[in-house]
Amino acid sequence: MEKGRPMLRWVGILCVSMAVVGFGLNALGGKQGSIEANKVGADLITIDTLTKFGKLDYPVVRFEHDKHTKAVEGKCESCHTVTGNTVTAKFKRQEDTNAAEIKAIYHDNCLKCHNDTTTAGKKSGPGSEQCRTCHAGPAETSRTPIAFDKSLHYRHSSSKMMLPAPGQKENCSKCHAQDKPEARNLSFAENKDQTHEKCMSCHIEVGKALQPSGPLVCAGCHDATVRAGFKKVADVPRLEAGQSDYSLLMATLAKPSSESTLVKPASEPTLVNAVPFNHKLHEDKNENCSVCHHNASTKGVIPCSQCHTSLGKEEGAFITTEQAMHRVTAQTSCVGCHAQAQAKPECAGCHTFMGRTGKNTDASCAKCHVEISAAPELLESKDVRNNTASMLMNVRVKTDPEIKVNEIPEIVEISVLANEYQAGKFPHRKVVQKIMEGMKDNSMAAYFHSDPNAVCSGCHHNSPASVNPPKCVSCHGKVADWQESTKPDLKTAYHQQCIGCHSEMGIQKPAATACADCHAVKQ
Amino acid sequence: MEFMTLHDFMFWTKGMAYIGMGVGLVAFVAFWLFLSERDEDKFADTEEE
Amino acid sequence: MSHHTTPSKTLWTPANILTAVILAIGLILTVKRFTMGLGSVTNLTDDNPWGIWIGFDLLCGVALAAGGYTTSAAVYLFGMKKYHSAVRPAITTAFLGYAFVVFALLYDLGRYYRLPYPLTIYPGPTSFLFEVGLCVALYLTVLAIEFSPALWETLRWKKLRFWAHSLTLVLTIFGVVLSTLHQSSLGGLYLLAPSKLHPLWYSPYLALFFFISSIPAGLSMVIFEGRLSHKFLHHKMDQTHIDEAPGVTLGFAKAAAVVLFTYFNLKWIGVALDNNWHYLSTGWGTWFLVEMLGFVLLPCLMYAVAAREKNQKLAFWASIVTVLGIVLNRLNISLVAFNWQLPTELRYVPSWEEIMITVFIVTLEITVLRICLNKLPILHEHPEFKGAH
Amino acid sequence: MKRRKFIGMLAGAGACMAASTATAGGTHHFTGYPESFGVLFDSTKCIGCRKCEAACNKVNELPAQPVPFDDLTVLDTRRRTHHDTFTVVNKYSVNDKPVYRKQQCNHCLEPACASACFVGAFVKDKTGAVSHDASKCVGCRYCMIACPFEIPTYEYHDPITPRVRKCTMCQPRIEEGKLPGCVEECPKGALVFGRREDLLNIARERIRKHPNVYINHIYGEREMGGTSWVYISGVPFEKIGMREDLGVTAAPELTSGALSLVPAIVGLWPMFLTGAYALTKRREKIAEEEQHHAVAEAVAEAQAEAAKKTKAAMDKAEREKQAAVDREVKKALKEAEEARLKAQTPADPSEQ
Repeated sequence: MEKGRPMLRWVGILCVSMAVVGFGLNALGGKQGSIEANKVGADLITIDTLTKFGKLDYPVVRFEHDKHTKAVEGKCESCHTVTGNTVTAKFKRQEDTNAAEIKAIYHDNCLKCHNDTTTAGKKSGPGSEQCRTCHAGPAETSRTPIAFDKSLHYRHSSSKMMLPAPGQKENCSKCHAQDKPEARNLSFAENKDQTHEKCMSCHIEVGKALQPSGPLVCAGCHDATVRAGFKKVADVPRLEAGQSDYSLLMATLAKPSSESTLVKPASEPTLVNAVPFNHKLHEDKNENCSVCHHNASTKGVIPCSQCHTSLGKEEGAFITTEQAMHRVTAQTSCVGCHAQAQAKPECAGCHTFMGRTGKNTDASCAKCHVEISAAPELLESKDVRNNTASMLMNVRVKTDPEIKVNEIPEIVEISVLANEYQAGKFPHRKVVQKIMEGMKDNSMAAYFHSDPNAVCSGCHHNSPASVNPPKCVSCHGKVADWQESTKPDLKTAYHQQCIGCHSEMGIQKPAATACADCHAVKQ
Repeated sequence: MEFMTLHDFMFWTKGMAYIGMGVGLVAFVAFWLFLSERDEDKFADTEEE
Repeated sequence: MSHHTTPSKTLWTPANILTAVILAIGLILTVKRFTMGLGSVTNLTDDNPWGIWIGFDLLCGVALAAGGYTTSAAVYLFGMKKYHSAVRPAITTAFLGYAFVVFALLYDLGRYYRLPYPLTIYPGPTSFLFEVGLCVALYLTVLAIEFSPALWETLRWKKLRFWAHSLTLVLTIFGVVLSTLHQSSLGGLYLLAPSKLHPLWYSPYLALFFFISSIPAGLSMVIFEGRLSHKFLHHKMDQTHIDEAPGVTLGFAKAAAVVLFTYFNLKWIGVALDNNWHYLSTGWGTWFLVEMLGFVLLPCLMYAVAAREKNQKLAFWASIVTVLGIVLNRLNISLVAFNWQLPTELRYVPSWEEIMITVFIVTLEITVLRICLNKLPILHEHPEFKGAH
Repeated sequence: MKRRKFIGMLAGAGACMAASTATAGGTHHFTGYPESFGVLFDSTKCIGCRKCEAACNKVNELPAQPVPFDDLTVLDTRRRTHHDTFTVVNKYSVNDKPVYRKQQCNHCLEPACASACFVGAFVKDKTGAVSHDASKCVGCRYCMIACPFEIPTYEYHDPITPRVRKCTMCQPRIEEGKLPGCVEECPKGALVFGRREDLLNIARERIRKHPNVYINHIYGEREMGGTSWVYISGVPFEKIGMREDLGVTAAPELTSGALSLVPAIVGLWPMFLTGAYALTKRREKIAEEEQHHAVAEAVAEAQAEAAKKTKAAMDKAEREKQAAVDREVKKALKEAEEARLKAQTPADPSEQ
């Protein structure tokens, strides 16, 4: 057995090395967690508090809130500090002090509870050795932010649990840092934690009073399907915050002075470029003030131009007035918001095809921008401006463009390409009527399509709108030519128009691939 | 010689390299023979001993 | 090697009968493959164009035939005369190994009859496969000449025998050069498929890994075969072979230990260079560790102990583990970890016919080897040429 | 001894590490054929009508398919190219909306298949097409291993003349000034044929004009060093079965480093090995000489010893001879004396 002993020694060493490697893996590995990101309900929270203290040595924690709420029988205090009726959003602490401390707080409390539960013989979460069961990296959840729309706001403000403080008539201060709407300070909370503390504390309190109260589980607010079930108040009274119905948006004007180029003596009236704006209308059309007055929740309601100056400044993230009004990708800009509206099926048929950047022609600018004489009083008094705006708005044509039905060709036979398929019979009038119908009593559509042939140019594009536009074939060649690769050939053009429009407008029949439904197969 | 793609370039250069290798190997043997021709105890590519 | 090659009067030993059966089936399948196409016998698909005929017959075949260049280099270049008796068996197995690799290749190639194309009329120098083809062809020739003396001796063609022998040195050097190149190039083949080969196995060092691992593979085969022939062909061996055998085994064991150790370290550097650590905690990682610890580190230590304690038996077992390890590695790269992202139903599993043909080829090789060892002066010196090398 | 071999090996390894970083062209930079053609596929326009498949089948005179091309049920199963279908359209459901994706050879600017082929059967043509010459093909199927898009396919059923088959981008038609079959037949403009540069601009323009429709990525602009077919889509490409983890390294660059080592090895190994051999030889020689020397000395000593012995013997013999001579001389003298005395006595007694 002389030979055996050293052999054993070696095997021992091997085993140890294997063990070491095996142990090391837990620390090294774990990327596959993020490889398949599993989608879970609205209550799946990612605990990433430590990220603001620097690089993490483990992936962030996935935490299912509902599961834990259930485990502690809905006793918030078992995880959150509850003082009186206010609940702290943070776990077992008031504020984030430093990484080490927070880490300790989480590890000690989580693991302790898990261990206790296990020793109590109940099913429980992972212990100290299964790091990556909790540290599983970010996960995709179905959670979506809740938009506090007018209806919701009304239901809260009009709630009998929200009566104004004795001796006061307004109850804004129940939630907002203000007493009167005129204060126009919408600030509700600084951050997520504050928001949750405010909402939940109140919901709990009301709940304790055995009154119908707001949701306490994540899904209650953050699940789209649940929100869809919310009671909607049909006509919410306008929220009076001293705002004017009409306002005249103008580039900030220099005060009248000798060297001012903009304003000349009244003798020769100078024209300024202004946009009359119907504030009241937009209030109706939008969910709440914050849609346009974004950041209102923290900064209060302030004019756009305060942050978005003509040159841009830091408060406005260096977004100039021009961009703030016209950036098409922005939700809060005029053009962006109108573009959103074009995404509605009734509009998308034509507008998706036209693209979002639009045609920057004078005509399209003139839809909003008007040149008015910069009379001094206009510059001085706000009321004058507002009145001018209202006047300008009210002279605008907002009637649906009248197209005489009998002038619309009823059937257009498209035979120019007929080969393996017969000529297609295109129900032209039916299509136009369908489109018109989509724009019915929609003031925006009515205004922006007010030019009689505007609608036609949805299909008869790139040529001056007229009652009898040129034929498609006059631009689109019958045979494809790669040198014209930006311009589709005739067949492609037709199919793109018809099928594109149908799919955008969500018209199921005829299906895009049901060739014979539009043009019968030649026998 | 004009090459449009890296592949063409490699096709040519690597081909050249292979030819070079062949020549090099043969040359090396010849050179070795030349080098060790006069050694009294032949280092040459004859069998040992 | 077949297990009862004792000199039996009758040919009807179980081994021979088994061999005969396998060969018979093999021949039938051969006919099928060459008349009804690859598809008729293989499970190859458009997703998995290379099966075990490449993964095992080619990759493993070449790796395990590395004994030829390692041994001859050790003896002729590094002057380990005391291992001289190991050269001929090693060369023989290497020669047959390569011969049958090429033979197996004919089965796998769609147009086998065009095999000479790359080396003659249509060279494609950008391809590592061209590299492999060129070197294998040349090396096969080299081996043939190195092996031929055994033949000339039996035929007593003295002139040829001495001519062939006079080339020993240059052939050995060529052998090492060519082996280095095509052993590594086999790994180089997979450099082109980083998106298909699992990151743990893919590395810019692939070529280097294949070359280095081929050395212990070759040495292990020599040890392995040496021991077997010692057991079963004892009567064929002359005193020199019998006396030198232990020295060969232990010397090679030591060498193999060193190289395996290097290989083990380099593999980890490979992982480090691409920062693939996180994969180690996946299922693939476990499999990789099995290969690395169980089939590289373990045999390495076994060899080390064997060399330290002059324990031939252990060395023999180590050689088996090493050989298995090399086979595992080659199969991992060519089949297991290749196309790892494909859904299971699209992964490749060899058909029984493919396996059968592989078995057939291996059996054929062993049979030929047996005949050579029995009929040719390989395990013993030819009486008329004693000490003539 | 082994150790030296091992050192040699490390040297080789060192060389590998050094050169594996070297790029093939050095300072050379290749931008592909100028004005080469390509096709832009716009997945937002594709309606999955399989007209392109039908056209491809027709212009390439491929065998008739079991399922007719107007049967769209096949779209529900995942399909790939085969020896008798150079292009397939697959349907993917992304957020419950069908998205279609056409699959065919992407005609890489630096084709992996060409770089893999050991008979140079693949050629990147100035038209942009990557063509395969079956008359050279040996059937090793390495191209299929190499292709990151899994495009080349094989006629496994053919025992004698199996071919590698793939989309040709209709190179012959292009040379006649016609469009590729699939592009010509596409009713929806999902396929646009043109100079690759123009196509990239069209793609960028569409993305710019429809920021809400497209994701901002032109697939094939840089993937695997760029492809002649480029793609834009409304959904992330990996959601429609296009791998986004291929990287932007052109295939030849993957092997050029290692390939450039081959000559290095051919150059270095003989040097190392003959060196090793020479050292071995020298060592043996020295050993030999030492042996000779030892033997010589031993012999010399033996001789000296022998010489001494003989000398001693001779001296002894000499001495004995001398002694014998002396003895004889003395004896003779003695006798002579006695004789003289005897003669004197008789003459002296009468006189008395």
